[in-house]
Amino acid sequence: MNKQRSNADVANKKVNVGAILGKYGVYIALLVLFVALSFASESFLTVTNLFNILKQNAVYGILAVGMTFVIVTGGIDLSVGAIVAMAACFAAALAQKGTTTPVVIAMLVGIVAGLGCGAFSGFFIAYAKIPAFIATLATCTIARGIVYVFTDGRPITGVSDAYKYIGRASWGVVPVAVVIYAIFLILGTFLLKYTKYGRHVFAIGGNKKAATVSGVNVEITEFMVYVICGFCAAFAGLLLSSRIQTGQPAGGEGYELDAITAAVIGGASLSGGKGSVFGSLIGILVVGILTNGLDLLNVSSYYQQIIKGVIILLAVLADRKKD
Amino acid sequence: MNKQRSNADVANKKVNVGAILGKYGVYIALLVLFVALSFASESFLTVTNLFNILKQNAVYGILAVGMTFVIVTGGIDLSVGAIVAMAACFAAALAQKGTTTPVVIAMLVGIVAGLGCGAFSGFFIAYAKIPAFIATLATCTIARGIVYVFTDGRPITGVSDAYKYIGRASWGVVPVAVVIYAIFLILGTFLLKYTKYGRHVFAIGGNKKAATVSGVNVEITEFMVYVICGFCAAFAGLLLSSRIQTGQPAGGEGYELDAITAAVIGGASLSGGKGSVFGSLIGILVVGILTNGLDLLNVSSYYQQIIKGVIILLAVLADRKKD
Amino acid sequence: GNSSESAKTDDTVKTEEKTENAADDTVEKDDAAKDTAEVSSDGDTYKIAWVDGNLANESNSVCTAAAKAYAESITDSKIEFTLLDGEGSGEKQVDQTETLIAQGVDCIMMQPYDAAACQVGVQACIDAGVKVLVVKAPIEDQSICPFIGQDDIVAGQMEMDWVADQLGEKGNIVILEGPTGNSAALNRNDGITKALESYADINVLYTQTGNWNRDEGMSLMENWLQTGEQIDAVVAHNDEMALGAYDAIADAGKVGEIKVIGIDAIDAAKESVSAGEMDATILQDVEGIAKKAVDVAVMLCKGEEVEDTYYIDPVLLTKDNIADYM
Amino acid sequence: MASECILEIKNIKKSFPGVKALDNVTINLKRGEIHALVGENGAGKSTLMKILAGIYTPDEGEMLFDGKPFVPKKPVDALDKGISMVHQELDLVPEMTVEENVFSGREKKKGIMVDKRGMQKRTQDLMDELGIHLDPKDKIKNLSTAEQQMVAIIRAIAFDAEVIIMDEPTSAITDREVAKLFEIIEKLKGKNKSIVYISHKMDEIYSLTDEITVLRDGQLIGSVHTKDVTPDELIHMMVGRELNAVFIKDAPKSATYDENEVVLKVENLTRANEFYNINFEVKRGEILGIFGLMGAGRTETMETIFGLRKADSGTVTMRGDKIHGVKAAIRKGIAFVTEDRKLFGLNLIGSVKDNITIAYLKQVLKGGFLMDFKKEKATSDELIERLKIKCASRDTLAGTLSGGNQQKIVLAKWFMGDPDLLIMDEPTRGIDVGAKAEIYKLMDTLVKEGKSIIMISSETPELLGMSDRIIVMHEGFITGEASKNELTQEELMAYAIGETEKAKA
Ligand SMILES: Nc1ncnc2c1ncn2[C@@H]1O[C@H](COP(=O)(O)OP(=O)(O)OP(=O)(O)O)[C@@H](O)[C@H]1O
Ligand SMILES: Nc1ncnc2c1ncn2[C@@H]1O[C@H](COP(=O)(O)OP(=O)(O)OP(=O)(O)O)[C@@H](O)[C@H]1O
Ligand SMILES: [Mg+2]
Ligand SMILES: [Mg+2]
Repeated sequence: MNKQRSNADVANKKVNVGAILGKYGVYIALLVLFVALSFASESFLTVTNLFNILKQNAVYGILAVGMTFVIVTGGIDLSVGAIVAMAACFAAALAQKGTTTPVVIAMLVGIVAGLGCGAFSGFFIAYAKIPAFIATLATCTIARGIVYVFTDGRPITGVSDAYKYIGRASWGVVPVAVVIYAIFLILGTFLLKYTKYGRHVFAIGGNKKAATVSGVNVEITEFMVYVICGFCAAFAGLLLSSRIQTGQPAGGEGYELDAITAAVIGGASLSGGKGSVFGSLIGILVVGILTNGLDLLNVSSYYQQIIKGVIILLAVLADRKKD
Repeated sequence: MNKQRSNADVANKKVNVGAILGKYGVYIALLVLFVALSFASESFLTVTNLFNILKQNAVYGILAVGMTFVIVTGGIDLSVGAIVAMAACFAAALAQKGTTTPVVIAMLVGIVAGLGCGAFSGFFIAYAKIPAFIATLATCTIARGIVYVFTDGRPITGVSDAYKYIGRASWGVVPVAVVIYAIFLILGTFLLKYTKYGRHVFAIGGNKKAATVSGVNVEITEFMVYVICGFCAAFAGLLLSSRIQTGQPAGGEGYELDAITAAVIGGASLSGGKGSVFGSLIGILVVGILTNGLDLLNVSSYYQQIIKGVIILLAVLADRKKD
Repeated sequence: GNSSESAKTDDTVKTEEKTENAADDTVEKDDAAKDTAEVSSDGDTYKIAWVDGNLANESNSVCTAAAKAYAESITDSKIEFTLLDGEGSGEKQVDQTETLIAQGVDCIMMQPYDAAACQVGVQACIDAGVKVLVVKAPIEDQSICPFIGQDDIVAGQMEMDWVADQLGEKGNIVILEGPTGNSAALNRNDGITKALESYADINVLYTQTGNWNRDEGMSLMENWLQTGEQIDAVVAHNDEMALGAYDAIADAGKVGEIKVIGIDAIDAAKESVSAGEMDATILQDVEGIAKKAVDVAVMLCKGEEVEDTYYIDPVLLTKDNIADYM
Repeated sequence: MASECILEIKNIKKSFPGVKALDNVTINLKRGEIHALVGENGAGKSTLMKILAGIYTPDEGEMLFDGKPFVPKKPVDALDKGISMVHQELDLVPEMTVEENVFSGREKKKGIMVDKRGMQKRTQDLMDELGIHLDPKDKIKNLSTAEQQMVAIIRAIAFDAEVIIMDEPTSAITDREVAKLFEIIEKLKGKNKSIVYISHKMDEIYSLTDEITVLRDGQLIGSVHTKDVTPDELIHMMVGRELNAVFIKDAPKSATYDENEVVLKVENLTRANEFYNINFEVKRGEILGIFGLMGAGRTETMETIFGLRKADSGTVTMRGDKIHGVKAAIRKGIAFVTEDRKLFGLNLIGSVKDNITIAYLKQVLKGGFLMDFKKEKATSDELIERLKIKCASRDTLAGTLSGGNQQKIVLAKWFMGDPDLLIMDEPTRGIDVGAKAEIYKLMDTLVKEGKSIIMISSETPELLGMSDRIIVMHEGFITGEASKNELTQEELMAYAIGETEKAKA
């Protein structure tokens, strides 16, 4: 019901406040958080720390970009954590010190693995009409199993120095990882907002049947969304493994929840048809800044959990005057 | 689109097979699994082992009963794992050897904690209109944080002998835990299928707006669903802690996914309006029997994951000719 | 997540007491052993099963692989070796134990993910007359069956003592903890805490869980480093987190200013120590543990007398002795 | 004693962000009265009724029920007072059965269980009374739009309501059901119940109602006795200007009509249980009408032609090319205005603009995949203007528009493509008198440009007025075909109920 209009010449003022809160709730929450932490901890508001936050969250951020596409179609992808591990392990295994395989090839193999997983989920969801939850959960277990078989449960170390570049290098104060994340944000926004494909993604998320009738190729659109998400997850995996110079078979566990949370805090609706790539950045920042701040304030991890739960609730609460 | 009429006098046989598969897919999958495992492993088809499977899955089963209610409304509850831990730790702390607190009181405290968590989520979802995913995720982190603070991260052991009853005792060959699970199944089915409340649960899951308009109290119905789920989770927590005679602060992690998977394999739709308590039993059995069988066949856990993923996909595939 | 989860609840003195207490039970156990031996073994075939806490853990995966290889290499009796994975859940391990009992194995080697839950699994074995032993980390009340493994409290103490020694018993440290509620993490932490009691001038600036993960260890260290506070050493509950912390230190250009120590002596950590990066790690001889465990299991199957506790001592590895362990 | 007026609505105001939906509206509803509420699309009729039903709360104003203040906060409050409503947008639960929907929220109990059998029986009785043949155990999702509308009507009359609000209850059903419905309404009136009846169909208003209230742009224009006002006067009150209400096509056949140029050819199309052996052709410049009773299979046939359903056998050829699949159909120049706008027509959480352009995005692209926002805005603004869609802006969410305006979006979407063949299934559902004329004019323009139209309609005047030729379907078979001058309303009906077929046999 009470959906609000964006360009309203609002009649009474009470509604106005509500509308602003509704529209900018998360941003306001983010701002409050930011200011509060700047006062609470001296170390928070420094250039290093801010880039630090971005760098540490680039992996989640890239996942959230892909996840946003999936969520806008009304889907969900629980396999991204496993894809992270798969891409990381495959690439790390190929990018060993002393081998002749160029790092780029190793990374490409990781990416292809991610695309493959995404296509696998996408096929079952778009063509076999299996609920996304189940299909991606299955992809998750299968991918994780394959990684364990491949690595025999042991981390893959000994990667070449070149492999460390994307995760560890910096251009001046700006970490390469942050630049990569920025590229994902820009490309993601572009694809979702400015292209025909993006329109189709929103259309099938809003009403799949109506989209079909309007001639949208629902199957391909839906399929591609999981491929995109798989791509992002694989790239996130490369970044992660480059950062820690290891392919961790158990890595990335639970990252799906972080990515989904970021997208939803950023305004995406799990019932589809709503969401933005930029919003996912806001979601990432809310959680990332909070974690960083609480770490700097040396809050025990027990209490951190309680505080994080409450703040996420408040951030979304401020945002959800609408539905 | 291609909706099939249930009462169609189907003209051609091909459709008929599809319809049967569609209607009984999971059951057939379960049967196939059962027969295959009976042949593959001698130890599988014994009374002890079958009760064993039920007993081991009673905890997940009870969670899935509660989860079914939530899913039928179109919601999701990610906090059940944390509630399991909370109820377990609170009750175990009170039911220490040598204290005078009766075990029943200790368990009641655990249950109340679960109801509280459910009410907390329910409030934010039903009244503050926060997406269930976020609200229950927040409840999850908060509850888990509280449990860690309460236990200081250490398991609570030394529970009295009486506390062990529900989780470990047997009536003849029938474990008490299985009887309890059966009671949950019966009560759950009754509530969901034969009462006014159950109808309202389906109504709000099927079309919330229509339900509101026809006078269903959407808020209370939705609120109560999380309370029910919290209740089930708390009870599952008691059963778990009684079974392992410990309150584990980190216990129950990831159980929400198992519960959701069971409900969905059993035919519940995450977009709401569909699902049954009995179906969740089927889901529990598919996963439980599979795990048990693979363990008996001594399949390496890495390959188990791959196989499980594939089988879950096939089970649901057989079931989803419809949507 | 990665680390070994070996632990022992009590210190050595207590264990000796237990040994005596447990003596009475031995007779009973032997009877049970004979019963099962009669039922299940035709000739010299023994079904032994390893119930692992979490095979996604490197140390465990190495340990079980060693156990399996060793069991297969035994020739004087035929061993059927089953390996199950609790996937990081004590309850699952209990389930699996029950399944194994139903299947009629001769001996179960329990590698507990959590001490309390696995207590129940071990008890179930004893109740059903199945031989059982515990590997790597003890269960809650370890007096009821034999234990083969390392003492995590000692490991924690050893790492803290070494750091204190390096710092001249004074300075600021940060601690990277294992996952909340994990037995190994709890025991290592207890060891560290106990050691710290004797160093009044060592100040714990930050302590936070890195969940055994290298990236979480790195992120935490990055955060702490850029506060500008003086940090003299990182004491990590495992090597992965220590390696992550080292990377953060390297990125911050502070190599050499901060001591880094971990536990487990995983390959990457050994390499790091030998390359002069990380300062030290503590070796858990998981392969030794694995072999010992299989030996004891076979002895139990044969109804032979076994000891209550077999400790494989942790070894401190630094640049000085690392070469011997590569 | 009870007051003469069961309901008094006084000075109600209601604003939505950007729109003043109701401004100072006052209406009195007497006992035993059938009160029409009329006005253009977006005039505020549904909003006012939703306020009565407790779905919206008014910004200002008061209501009296039976002389006592009535402040419904939730739908239950209104239902408890005995106010029930047939909603314009069919609000049923698709996964639930007819009986479950009828009794939703007001389930009968037997002990602590629901009295399923009792409710099924009551549902069956009501359906018998209305002359519809459904099983109370049928799921709503398996029913046609018309059948769903009947269920919604049953739900409103199933309980002994004092006031029944019917918001365009006949928009999807055929004359036969309308007649049944009117009988029931009269019966209710006889029991001194009051009815608020919203409709855009003049004949219904005149044959049924006692009193008419007219709204325009949220303002009350006035209340009059039905017998005191002529249709022209009434239309004038609604639109505020003179209007040639009934659009008459200039010529029987458009100048571009070419009998020899077949645009669409359907041969032996069959889908078991839905329709059999459908054969017909659509010529260039022709408007082909399709008539039939509820459940005759018209919608299914068209959905199959458009590629939404797969035929068991038979072929569909468009200008000589076989088509299968929606995309191919659209590429070949076919467009399809669906019957159920909410389910198949619109993305309710998308903007008006997004909804209009989705089917022909390629027209507003640059470089093949990049959105040309400027062009998109211009195109959608032009269509909003052409169809007079009442919305605050092109960025308004489609779901917040009035029913008739939502229907116009669906039309706009397909007009944008300038299709060669436009299939329209109940195209004027919920559209007001003035806008109807506009739409007829647009259809006329299309055929004049040499395009063709298939029009399904249950409104005989519209069908007879617009079509060049009419096909009649009965239970999945084509039972008659004639050019429109050869047909009377009665003959049409005779074909539709299958009598002629029997005669032939
Ligand atoms: N929930 C809402 N949010 C915003 N605007 C709304 C909402 N509901 C209605 N409106 C606006 O209020 C006005 C009146 O709409 P209403 O549905 O009452 O019209 P109506 O008279 O029923 O028209 P129709 O004949 O097309 O059904 C319209 O401009 C509509 O866009
Ligand atoms: N989605 C569906 N699934 C199953 N059966 C359906 C479905 N839609 C319609 N039907 C059934 O098919 C038959 C034909 O319906 P259809 O909608 O084609 O009729 P129609 O001629 O268009 O008439 P109207 O639209 O006025 O009801 C009806 O009996 C209806 O119950
Ligand atoms: Mg209306
Ligand atoms: Mg129709």
